[in-house]
Amino acid sequence: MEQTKSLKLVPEISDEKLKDLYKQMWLIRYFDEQVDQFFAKGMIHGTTHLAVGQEATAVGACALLSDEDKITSTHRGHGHSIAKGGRVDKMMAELFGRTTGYCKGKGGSMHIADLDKGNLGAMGIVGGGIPLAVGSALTAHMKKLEYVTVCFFGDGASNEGSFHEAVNMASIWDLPVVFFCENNQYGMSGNVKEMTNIENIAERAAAYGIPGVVIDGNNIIEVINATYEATERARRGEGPTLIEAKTYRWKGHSKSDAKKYRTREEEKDWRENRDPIKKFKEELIEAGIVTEEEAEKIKQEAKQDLDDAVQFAQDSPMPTLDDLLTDVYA
Amino acid sequence: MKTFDLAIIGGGPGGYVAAIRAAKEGLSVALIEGRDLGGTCLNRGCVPSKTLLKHAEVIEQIKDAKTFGITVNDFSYSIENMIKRKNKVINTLKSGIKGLIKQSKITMIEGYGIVSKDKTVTVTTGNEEEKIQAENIILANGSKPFVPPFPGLEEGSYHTSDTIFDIEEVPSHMVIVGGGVIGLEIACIFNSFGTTVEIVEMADRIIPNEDVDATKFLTKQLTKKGISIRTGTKITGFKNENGKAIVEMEMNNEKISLETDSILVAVGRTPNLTGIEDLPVKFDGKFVKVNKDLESSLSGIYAIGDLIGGYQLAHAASEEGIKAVKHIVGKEDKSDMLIPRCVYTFPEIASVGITEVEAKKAGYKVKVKKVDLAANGKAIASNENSGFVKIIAEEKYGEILGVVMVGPHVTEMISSGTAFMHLEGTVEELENMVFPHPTVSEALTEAAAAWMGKGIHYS
Amino acid sequence: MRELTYLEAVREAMSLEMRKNDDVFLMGEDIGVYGGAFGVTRGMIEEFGPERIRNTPISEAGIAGAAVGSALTGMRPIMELQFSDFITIALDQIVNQAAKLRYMYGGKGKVPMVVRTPSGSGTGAAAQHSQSLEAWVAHIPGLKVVQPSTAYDVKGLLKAAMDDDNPVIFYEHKLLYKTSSEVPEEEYSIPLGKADIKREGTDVTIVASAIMVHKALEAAAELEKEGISVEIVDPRTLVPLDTETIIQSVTKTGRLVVVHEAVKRGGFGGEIASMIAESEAFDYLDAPIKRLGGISAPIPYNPELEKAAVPQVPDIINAVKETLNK
Amino acid sequence: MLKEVFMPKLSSTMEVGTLLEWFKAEGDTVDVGEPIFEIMTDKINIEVESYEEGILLKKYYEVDDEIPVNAVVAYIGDKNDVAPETPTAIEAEDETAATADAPEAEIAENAINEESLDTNEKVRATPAARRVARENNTTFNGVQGSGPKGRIHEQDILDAINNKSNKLVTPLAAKIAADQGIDIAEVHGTGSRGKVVKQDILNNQQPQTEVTEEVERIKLKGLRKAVADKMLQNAQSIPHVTLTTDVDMTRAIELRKALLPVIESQTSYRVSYTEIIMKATASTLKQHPRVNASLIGNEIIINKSINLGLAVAVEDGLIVPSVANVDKLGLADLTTVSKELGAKARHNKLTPDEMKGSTFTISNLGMYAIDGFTPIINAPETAILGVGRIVEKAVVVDGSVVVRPIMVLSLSFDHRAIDGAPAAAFLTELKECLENPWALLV
Repeated sequence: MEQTKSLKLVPEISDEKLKDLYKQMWLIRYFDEQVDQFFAKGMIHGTTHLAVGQEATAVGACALLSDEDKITSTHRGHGHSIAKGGRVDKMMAELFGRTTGYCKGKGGSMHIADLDKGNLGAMGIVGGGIPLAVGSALTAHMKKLEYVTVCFFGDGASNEGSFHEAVNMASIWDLPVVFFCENNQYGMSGNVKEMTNIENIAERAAAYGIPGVVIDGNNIIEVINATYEATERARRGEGPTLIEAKTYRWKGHSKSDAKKYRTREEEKDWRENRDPIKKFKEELIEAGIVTEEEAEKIKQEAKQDLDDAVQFAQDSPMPTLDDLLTDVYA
Repeated sequence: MKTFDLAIIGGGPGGYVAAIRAAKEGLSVALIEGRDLGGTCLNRGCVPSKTLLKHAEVIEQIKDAKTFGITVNDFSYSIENMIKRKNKVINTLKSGIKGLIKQSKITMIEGYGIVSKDKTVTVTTGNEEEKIQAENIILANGSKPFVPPFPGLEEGSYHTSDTIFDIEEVPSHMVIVGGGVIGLEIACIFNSFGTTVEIVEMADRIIPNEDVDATKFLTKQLTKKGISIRTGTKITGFKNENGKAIVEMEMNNEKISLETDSILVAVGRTPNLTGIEDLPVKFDGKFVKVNKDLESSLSGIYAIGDLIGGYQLAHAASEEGIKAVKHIVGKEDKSDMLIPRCVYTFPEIASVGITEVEAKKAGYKVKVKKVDLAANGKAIASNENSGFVKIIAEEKYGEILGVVMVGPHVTEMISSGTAFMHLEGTVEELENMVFPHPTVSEALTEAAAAWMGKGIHYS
Repeated sequence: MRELTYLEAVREAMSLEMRKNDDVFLMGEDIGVYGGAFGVTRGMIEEFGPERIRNTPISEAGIAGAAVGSALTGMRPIMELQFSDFITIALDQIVNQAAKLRYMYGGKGKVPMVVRTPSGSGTGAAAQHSQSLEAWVAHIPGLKVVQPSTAYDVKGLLKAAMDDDNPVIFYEHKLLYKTSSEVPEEEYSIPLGKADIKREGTDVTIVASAIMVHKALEAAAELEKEGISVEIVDPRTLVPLDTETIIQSVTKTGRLVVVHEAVKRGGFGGEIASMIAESEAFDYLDAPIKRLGGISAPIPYNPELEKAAVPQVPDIINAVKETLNK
Repeated sequence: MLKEVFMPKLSSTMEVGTLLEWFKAEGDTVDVGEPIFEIMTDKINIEVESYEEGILLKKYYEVDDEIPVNAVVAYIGDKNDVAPETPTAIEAEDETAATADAPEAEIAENAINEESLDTNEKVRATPAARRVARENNTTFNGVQGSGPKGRIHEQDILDAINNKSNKLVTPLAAKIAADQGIDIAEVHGTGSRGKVVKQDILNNQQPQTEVTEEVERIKLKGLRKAVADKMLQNAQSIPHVTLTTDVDMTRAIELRKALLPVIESQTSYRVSYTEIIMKATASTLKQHPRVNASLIGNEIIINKSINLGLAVAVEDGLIVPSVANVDKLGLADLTTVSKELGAKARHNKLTPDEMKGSTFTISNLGMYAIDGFTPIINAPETAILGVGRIVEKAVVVDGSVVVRPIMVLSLSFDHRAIDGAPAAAFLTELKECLENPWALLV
């Protein structure tokens, strides 16, 4: 396939699949923009962490995963969920606290999980999902199953003890897991540089005897390629890889974030010049996979899906107090 | 200077009992005794008299043996051996007390203690002088025989209870001045020994404080035994003629003089004030004055026993000692003491509570029931069926106000009466209680039944 | 019946299950050829191999997380935590992930894992190796908590714990490892949430857990000589708690003494006492409820101090008598 | 198209935001993600970014204004759009919709005996002891606790209920206390282990006035106390008026004589005047429902059933069993019922049901040498009939003096509920009924 070559993709991916990936990116953007607005209106409560601007890492990393493959996600997990095949209507319903939501309204923004699609769930504890991914990989290893587990975590989580313990264990046991660090460069209140004294988090891989790569997280092609290589290695039984994808969240850490730690100019630069969706669209057009009109149509489809999702969520029933004590124990 | 929580002056039945109880309550105690542990009771009172009375009783039984069909061909006795046995009894008991004192970790100080107001006690033993300081002091000095200044008495020789129990020869004739308990008990002893005993009492009856029926009865019984009793008779003087003592007296303005070879003065006892002569305590007559808690006019200084009058009985002194200790350790005992009284004459008299006369005086509606021992099975069997049991009770509730018993073993039996009074049992409960048969003691329940109008053998 | 030690009963329960069910495996520090800190897993690596008797790095959080992840994806891991004190390091995975995932996910997924861990004092291991922290985990909805007191109970309860689809914290008291009782050879299960009346009595109920069951039994034997009849209830599992048996017993006796080794302040005894106070047994209480627990200090090293830090037989005797105004 | 710019809700606790600064003026263009204004919340200062693009048409607030969450702060639109002068109110979704209504607090009903149990409030007692007290409808009054600090245990209250006063008392003290009506439970014992001794009882005696004569003292307790309390209450709170009238009982006596063998053979009870008077009363009450009334609170309740209370003297008290529906009973049945209730009352075997529900009471003192008296109303009833003896008196009939058996009836009524005239009418009719009792048979 010629397009593939012009896109510099290593694995072969069909046009349809690429268009679908493009749509997924828009779904993520629309979803989180919409959630932002609903939060601001007080229509949904709690807190939320938005992945606007980080669409390429989620969609790229999950692009070639099957439903058997697993991911573990983070508090900023809407994108991962959508990329791993999650349904936006059930996600929106969850955020509205409805019984039709992924977690029947009991999990909310931070705990969306879809075990059927291989999404082992979003974790509210920073670094909490990393050892869990190792456990998932251990199952694959012990049961001799083919699947790999992609473990998403942020730059902040790489300073958690669980990260080090988990990476070490996966390494010594050669487990099929990919540690995928989305470095969006800012923690809740400051730059990653204030908390980490190395240039690239991927350098930490060396300490555990595994490969570590740094990629542009806003370039979906790069993300797909790097993840493909890591998952293939894992499937061959050669052990884990640490991927660090540099990206940028457009919104604050959570709702109450005045973003005092960065400038409007910097934000504007990332929005205007390094928008991962815009970049992918240009490449798709350049490769002749879509026209401008087709791209707009895909975007509108995504918008429509999202509007339908909101409608679905709003029409869905609230849980009753009878549900309060169900599912505490299996 | 050694300090103690409590110093007790006097090791008699008041003092030593108080000492042991105080030690058990955790006080550090010093017990000061200048003469003999056990005091008058053990050495010159109750114990020697009861020992000799027992001897006398044996003699009486031998004399009576033929009534039971038993012939005792010949018997004799030795006053020397009897006195020896008496001393042995005393020593056995004395060493018992010593053991208790030691066991209780009481500091025993031998010597006469001189008590001063600041509660220091100076004890002189020979040349040495020891001074101790005490938080509290109990004066248990006791008493000594009272000898009135009868004209001519001191010119001759006479006995008191202090000396009579060490007598070396049994006199053939004895005049006892005083018809109280001491005089009567000693009269019984010597009467059994064969001495001709004549009692001279100034009051119109013997043991004037005791129940009239009882003393009347006793007078009759003693007279029957050959003891001459002169009541309403006043001693006017003593003379010595031809080596014989002459006792002069006056009765109904009639002068009488008795020739005798021994005289016992037993008109009463007077407090022993040795060591407290200079202590500024208040007195009530010749007795140290105390309040209900037995505390004298000086705070922290208590007095008990014969020193304060009342019943001059060993068990009264003991009870007072315990009461004083209770007050010292803050375990106040508000109950009134119920002191039984015993006279170990032949027959015995035992009584508790108040007499009929006193009860009426106190305003009670009194109902009295007396049953005779003449018909008591056990008494008849023992040939000891002279005596009676009398209940003095308040009419409405049957509150037992007093019990009087005259007869054999009644000093042992009086405690049933005391128990009922102590526990506030009424005549009704007494009547309800089962007494064994045949016993002399069942006379008590018979009396109660009669009192209730339910008598079986009496009404 | 043959006698088995508590320790052997733990091992036998695991081995029997592992022979039957390939999904069951054991993870922990030094559990391989070394045989575990207390020797519980001795000989198991020889039988089941290093894959299933998985010797881990010293990474309590990592092990716990791996157990959660493998349980969530179809395994039935048993995790041996070398000393229950170390649960502090693994607690995030146990409390925030294992206990909550199913609820957070709206009833999806399950975490069938067992955390086996030796607890309690009496070995002279001092403050960081002697605690009884069961009340912490009993506080967390989503966890089950087991405290067996005999070899018989430990085998049956461990089987039930392994069969359970929820995370179970399984406390093994170090001083009980060498105690023995009759244990059947075959596999058997004692349901979680079923208390055992270890001794019947009429005057006072003692609810005692783990080693305190044995101390309470000793105390009861002494008290019997004075005519005091003590009933001893061993809850065996704190979560779920067999409230019914305890309520029935207290309703019968009217008096309750709760004894555990854990520090009294905030200990599980408070839960039992409160449960009774809120129950219909309240109206049958004829004396204040008495709790006995460890003193509010870390476990000291000196053997005399160590003993004094937790309830002993005379303490139980006194507590019972106090409850009876004797 | 107009798009509103609203005050965002930035935290779950935020209710208002304070406007700190406008970044845009009316007429400026705005891009998506561009900050429009800055606000201060309860947590932070934050710039509010636009969700829309277009021209800022209208601002509704100035710096320092406190703006409620979700309020429209401004409008963005095309240059052709016109913003309203005042912003439209925006309805936020009700966040609390999922919260179930708190169950309404139930109105606690006054439990029976609550009052009597109140006295247990400050007593140191175990729950078990309280349960036993409750089950036995008793209080801890006077119960001595055997536990520390006098705490009452189950056995203590059981002992108290079984009259086994756990107070130690000497036989003598017990006798004196019983005789003088002194409650041992209230006496402080000074003997060993708190045993009550004679002196304690004497100390507890009421200080006697200078009365030297012996008197018997009876403590108000039990039924006596209940009767005393009730009588005081009724006498003090009800304005009583008593009317009396003579009744010529000639015919009633004839009636009774005639009925006596009939009823006796039927019921084995001998019909008495009481039953005849009851029957007449019921019949008359039917015509005068205002006299068959209860006064409860501010309401006069006209009772439909005629249930007659029958005052029965018992040992040391007065009990009033109730004979239901007297108007519907024949004299035989009435005789049976009232005799049986009377017997039960005297043997203290009445059930509570048999003592309640009466609407009018009859008190008969005819067996004594009593003519008339002023009975006290049995509240909440509003009237009571006192019956005196039947005695032969000289009366004037048709101008000549004759001897007739005369009985005095005394009717006390509650003047709050009944006026004099209707009461008099009732009594008059009752008199006539008894003087012509054959009408009762009709």
